[in-house]
Amino acid sequence: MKRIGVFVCWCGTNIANTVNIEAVTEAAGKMPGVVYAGNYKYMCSEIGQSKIKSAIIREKLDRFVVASCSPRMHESTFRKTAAAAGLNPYLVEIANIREHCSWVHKNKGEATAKAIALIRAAVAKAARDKELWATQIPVEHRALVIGGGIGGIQAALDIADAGFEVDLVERTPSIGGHMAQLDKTFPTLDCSACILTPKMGEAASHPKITLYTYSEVEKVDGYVGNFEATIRKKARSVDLEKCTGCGICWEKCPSRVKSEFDEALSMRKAIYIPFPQAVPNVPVIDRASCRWFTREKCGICRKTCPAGAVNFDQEDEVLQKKYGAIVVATGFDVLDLDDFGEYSYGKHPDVLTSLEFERILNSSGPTGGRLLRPSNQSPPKNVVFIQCVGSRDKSRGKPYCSKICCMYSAKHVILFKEKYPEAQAYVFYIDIRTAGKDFEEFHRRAVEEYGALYLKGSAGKVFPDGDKLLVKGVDSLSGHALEIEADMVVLATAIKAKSDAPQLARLLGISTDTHAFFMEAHPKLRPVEAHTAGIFLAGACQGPKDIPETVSQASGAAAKAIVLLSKENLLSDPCVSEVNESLCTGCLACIKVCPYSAITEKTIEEKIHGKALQRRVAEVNVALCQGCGSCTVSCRPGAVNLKGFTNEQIMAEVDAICL
Amino acid sequence: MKQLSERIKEAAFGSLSSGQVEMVIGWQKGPLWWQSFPAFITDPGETASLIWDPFSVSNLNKYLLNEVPKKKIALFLKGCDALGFNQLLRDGRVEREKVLLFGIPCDGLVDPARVEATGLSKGLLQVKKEREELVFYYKEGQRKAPARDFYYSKCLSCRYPNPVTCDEMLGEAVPCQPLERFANVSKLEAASLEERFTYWSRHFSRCIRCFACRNVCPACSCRECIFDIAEPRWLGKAKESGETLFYHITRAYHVAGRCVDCGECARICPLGIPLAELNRKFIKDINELYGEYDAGADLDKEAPLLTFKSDDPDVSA
Amino acid sequence: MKITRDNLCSSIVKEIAEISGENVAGCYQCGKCTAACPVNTVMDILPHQVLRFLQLGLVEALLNCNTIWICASCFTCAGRCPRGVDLPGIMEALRLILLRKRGFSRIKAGVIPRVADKGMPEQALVSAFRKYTR
Amino acid sequence: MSVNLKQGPFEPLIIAFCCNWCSYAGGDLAGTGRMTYPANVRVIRVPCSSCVSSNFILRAFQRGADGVVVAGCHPGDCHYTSGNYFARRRFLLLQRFLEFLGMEPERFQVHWISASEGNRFAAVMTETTEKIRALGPNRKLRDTR
Amino acid sequence: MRFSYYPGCTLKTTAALLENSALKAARALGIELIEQEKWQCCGAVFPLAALEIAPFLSSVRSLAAAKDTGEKLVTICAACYHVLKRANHVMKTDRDVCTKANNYLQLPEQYRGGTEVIHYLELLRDEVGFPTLARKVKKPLTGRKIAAFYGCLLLRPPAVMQFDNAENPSIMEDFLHALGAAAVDYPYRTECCGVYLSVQNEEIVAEMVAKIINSALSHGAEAIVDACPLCHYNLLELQKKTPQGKSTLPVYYFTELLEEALDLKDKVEEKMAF
Repeated sequence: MKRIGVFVCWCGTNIANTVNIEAVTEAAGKMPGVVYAGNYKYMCSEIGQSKIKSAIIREKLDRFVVASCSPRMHESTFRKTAAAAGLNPYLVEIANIREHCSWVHKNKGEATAKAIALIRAAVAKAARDKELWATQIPVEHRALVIGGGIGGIQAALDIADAGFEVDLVERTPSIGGHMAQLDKTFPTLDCSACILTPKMGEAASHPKITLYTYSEVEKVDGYVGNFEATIRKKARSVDLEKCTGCGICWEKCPSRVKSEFDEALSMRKAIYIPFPQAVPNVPVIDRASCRWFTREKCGICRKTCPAGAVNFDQEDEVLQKKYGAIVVATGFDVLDLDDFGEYSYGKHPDVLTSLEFERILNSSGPTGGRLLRPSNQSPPKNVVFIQCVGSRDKSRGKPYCSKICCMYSAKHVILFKEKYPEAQAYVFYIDIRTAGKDFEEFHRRAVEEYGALYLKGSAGKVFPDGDKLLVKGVDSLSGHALEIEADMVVLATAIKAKSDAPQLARLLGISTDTHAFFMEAHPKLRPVEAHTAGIFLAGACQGPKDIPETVSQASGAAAKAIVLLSKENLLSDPCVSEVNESLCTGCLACIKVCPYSAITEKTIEEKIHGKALQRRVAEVNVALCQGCGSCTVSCRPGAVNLKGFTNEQIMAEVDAICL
Repeated sequence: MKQLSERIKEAAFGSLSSGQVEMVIGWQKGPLWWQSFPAFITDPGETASLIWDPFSVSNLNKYLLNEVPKKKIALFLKGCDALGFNQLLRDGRVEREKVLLFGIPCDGLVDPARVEATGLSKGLLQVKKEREELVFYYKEGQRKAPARDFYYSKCLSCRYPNPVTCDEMLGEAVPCQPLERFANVSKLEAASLEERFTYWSRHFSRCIRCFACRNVCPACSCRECIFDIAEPRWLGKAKESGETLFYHITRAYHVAGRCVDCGECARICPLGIPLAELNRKFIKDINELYGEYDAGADLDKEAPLLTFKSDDPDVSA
Repeated sequence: MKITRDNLCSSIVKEIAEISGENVAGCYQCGKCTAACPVNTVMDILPHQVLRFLQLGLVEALLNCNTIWICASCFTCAGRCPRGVDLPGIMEALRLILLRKRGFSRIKAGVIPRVADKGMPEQALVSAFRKYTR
Repeated sequence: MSVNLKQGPFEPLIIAFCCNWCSYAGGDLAGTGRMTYPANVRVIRVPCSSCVSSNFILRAFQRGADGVVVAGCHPGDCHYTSGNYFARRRFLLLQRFLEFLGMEPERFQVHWISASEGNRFAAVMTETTEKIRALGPNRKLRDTR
Repeated sequence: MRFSYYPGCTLKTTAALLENSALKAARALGIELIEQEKWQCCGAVFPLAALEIAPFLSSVRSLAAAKDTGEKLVTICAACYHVLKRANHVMKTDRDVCTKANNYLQLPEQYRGGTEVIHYLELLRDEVGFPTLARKVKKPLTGRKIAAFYGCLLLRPPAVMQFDNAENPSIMEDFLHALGAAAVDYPYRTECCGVYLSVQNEEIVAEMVAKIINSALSHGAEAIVDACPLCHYNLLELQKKTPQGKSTLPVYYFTELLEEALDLKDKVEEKMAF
């Protein structure tokens, strides 16, 4: 007979207020196999854990159940407790009587009855627990960083500085990301390029970092410590080794297209570097707009290149490399404003998104840093900034706060007023959010020193009125509907997840939230890890963030990756599938449903009626198996079983709950 | 038909006496008119006892699972049997190179029950098929009737009368004029929930759990069946409506996407439970939801439950 | 002014929520409704204030204002509200409370023959009657 | 056992198989957010919706569950990349089959609930409980012992 | 092309011009609009109070009748379009109201929102197609600068109406282009005209109309075109009460221009002359 212990946690009042602890403990004590049941205020505390340990020894428990919070919270804690008391850590089951019971029910009688049922199920499962042992998997000591913005650069540098090789993959022709587009940064007004370009250079010259710009990750297989990625290096049409970055080619190129880097406010050539400080400082040919590739005419860049670096015949290169860890730092996009026609964005050139305004402020931008109205190149006297365009908008935009707009708009006000001290800035806001070091002070400077008029309210409509823009809005504090004649209107447009984030998530096997931001493994305690082991998150791909937050998350992700890479071997989760060869019929349906190609066919020999016979059966590669259990359902006789969640165990849980 | 019998005997004799195979599995006549039994012959001299008649309904290929051959085994396959053979092959239960297959085109077999029902069975000695007719032999003489009137209903909706696989075809291909096979499923679907429940509970309440439907099924070939496994005990032993339902749902679900629609389960059921309709419900749904799929015939397609499309119809309520 | 829970959760506040099917707590006072309103210049209580008054439980003031009769149900506010609050529905609820409960009628006597003369479309008359009377 | 030990109006027993990564976490979030739903629902944690065998579902009905919910990640968001795609096919066929045998289709439901949808978790559980309470006890698939 | 057609009260009286021109053009374009047999007034305004079903039962009746013929239900009046489409949306999405309405109406078959309600403009855009329409134009309105006025009822609330991009629509401009005219873009094209406020608050509406008219004028419009009898009345009649005190901008129903471009006007006149 098994000797099961049950430990009921009060979780202070979190459980005890809604669940009758004494009644539950008493009922647990009478369950089959249970030889001891006790309770304590905080089972996860040192004292609580030592109570478990001493009960294990005193009562000779061979397994136990903790009725407490979600197993996603403290299963690992109590497994360690078991190990410390000499029990195999997989002889522990958790009954979730907090998140799934005391917190969601109000009636004490009902909650108590349910808690007892949940414990009965956990006891039934525990009775069928077996000792499990983790196996060792070797670790590939190289990291892949996806995304070459400030987050990706920081993560790559940190990992490389720890002595590991890093491949940094960036989709566009240069690293730098959105930060390279910015003029100054809040709240210090540091020049963005001045602090970013040294980092870009460092990443490019670091002996442990390999840059793959103009490249994309196409496929990722494998698992923690042993990922295998397929990277497509798109044909640059310019030889990275030969090019000196002299610039003759793009001067001569006759094709002009809108510059992505300048948010379409300026033109670039078909052969181009996105911005002057680009790394690598080597152009690419945008084949979709190049005359050679579209009409087989021209070729002037090839003719004029003094280094002979232009190569029209270059082809995409596909690499396959192994990595131990992956950092995802793919950044964000800006919301499309098609549904916000009332602001006349796209209809009038003087209505800009904040990112466009940033380019116009920037000395390397389309106006060379002169802040002029795009419509007539005249200096603006009145600029209206509108906050929360698409943010906090569950109807047409995104319900979340984009987090950075309050601050960058204060920055925009200051930069605008620095250029035109006599001009007036107006800011329509709903709430001002300045939680951050020196943020509130910075915002107050915009109001007090620079005289920006902050109007609590919204703009309802923006439309051209003569050569001005008429902004109709409201100041809700005074209760007046307002009209402002503006020269420019700047829309603090919501930040959103990259439009192809779901595809990347699928490729990596990580999950996204409802807004397509990548999901962290735990919102509080594991904020830089993805749900999939070995994949880490940095920056705005996980949710709106400013630069210091992105950088610190990147360093956090790097630290997590370094911890992983510095191990020679990893212990694999022993909750993997196993095949009972005597039951296996060899139909191999399990192979078809396995997402990790973890099941293979093997031939075994056995004796039947005295004759040696060969037959095929399925075999699980425990290093590849991630424990989803899909194979167990595809197996009709139940020959494949998932350790830790065996058919016997789940059946026992069902039976126990229904008892 | 006589000619086909002769060719069977020749094929069996030839393959055994040449040493190409060590055993032939075919049919032999039993003492009564409706009895045609499986025969396992290793001696070329006994091949003369093999027959082919309108009662050779047994699917022989499941016997392969019991035999541990050194050499090949020769086997006779009707159209439906060939589909079943392919399913066994797909499930890894037979090795193609260890069997020699003789294909038999078959336009239908006679259901003894239908003969009984017409009263023709009284004093009946023998039944033979001549072209499209059955000839009933009595002491007093003989009577004739159209053969199709006596066929198993599964044969009337047969879509593969000619074997889709074999090493040698014995006989000419026969034409295929199947009746609509989903007629009964559609009729039931149109009925109300309670009508359907009553219909099936009446049938299932008669089930004696003899497992004949499973044993005969070419898609049920597990070394040890889930219903027989003691730990965990999935299926209880009690005669209990819940258990019986579990059995029937699970049996049908396990052959979903694998059932070749040979209809053997319904034919073999001693209580006449229309088991094939359960399988056909799955076939019909699979065809509607995931595209036409014929288990046993569509060898190049993946089994529908072992694959997916990202835009499959949703199950979420 | 004294604010009490009784005012905040009075039966009439609940009734307005019930008739309109809207939860006024959804409003975070961004003022978009007022900014968008084509008739805000002639309203005595601005659209966003209507919601604020309701949040504060100040229903009587709303029942005595001209705003609810000037609102033309043009749905500009509802279409742009970031919180998805249907303000025209709330205005309708306020009107209905007066029309249904208090036997109120907004149609001035003598209006009908006057407008009918001018070939005003039926649509206008039916609408006005639906909005102003019960 | 029915949920309420006392005599009273019918209270259904609902068993919910929830995948660890999305729906179970969604259930946790419902708890963290103190969203309420009826205590009739009892959750069994499984790694993935593709790990839920029809055997478990039928067993639950046999042993007296009045409703069974399987909840997993939204299609496309499976923690194991493709598990719920297989589950979607398996369960759609099973659902239609049970209905074919005369079972009320509401009794066996499949829902996709992500880890961030605590409110949806609570709503699904509440709605399911109400639906099944209205249907009455499961008599069709239950063992009579 | 065959459709169920719901005319509504106004089109049978004060806005007969709108109906006549629309029906004439439809015939010329090979569209069969079958007037519903027993239509009742839609109620002119959509009841905004939740759980109030009585006011839109008449709409549900028309919707259900259209479903029986399996045809899309076409409206020309913007108000009818608005009310029918919203009533249909409620029937589709609100189980409770749907059940009540069905219980009340005792229709031979339950109605659950299966009918598609479309406006005449949508008919032109999606069924005929503007390119086809352009080819059928006999007398293009070349050189005419016309401002389209959308008003409220077609566009809002956008989530339910889904008529066009509510803040930046283009269907009427595309229509004008198909007829060969130049469409004038001006900021007030989606504003409210004042609707039924004109019944007793004329001065407010006059001010609103003045803004619309002036905006159109200042952007170079020579005429304004609308799709709603009430907008039409307000724009036409209350223009006279604007500070200018006179009518400065001609106001047309969009169908009048259609009639003209398809060269149907003269024909009728010829006929009448005979």
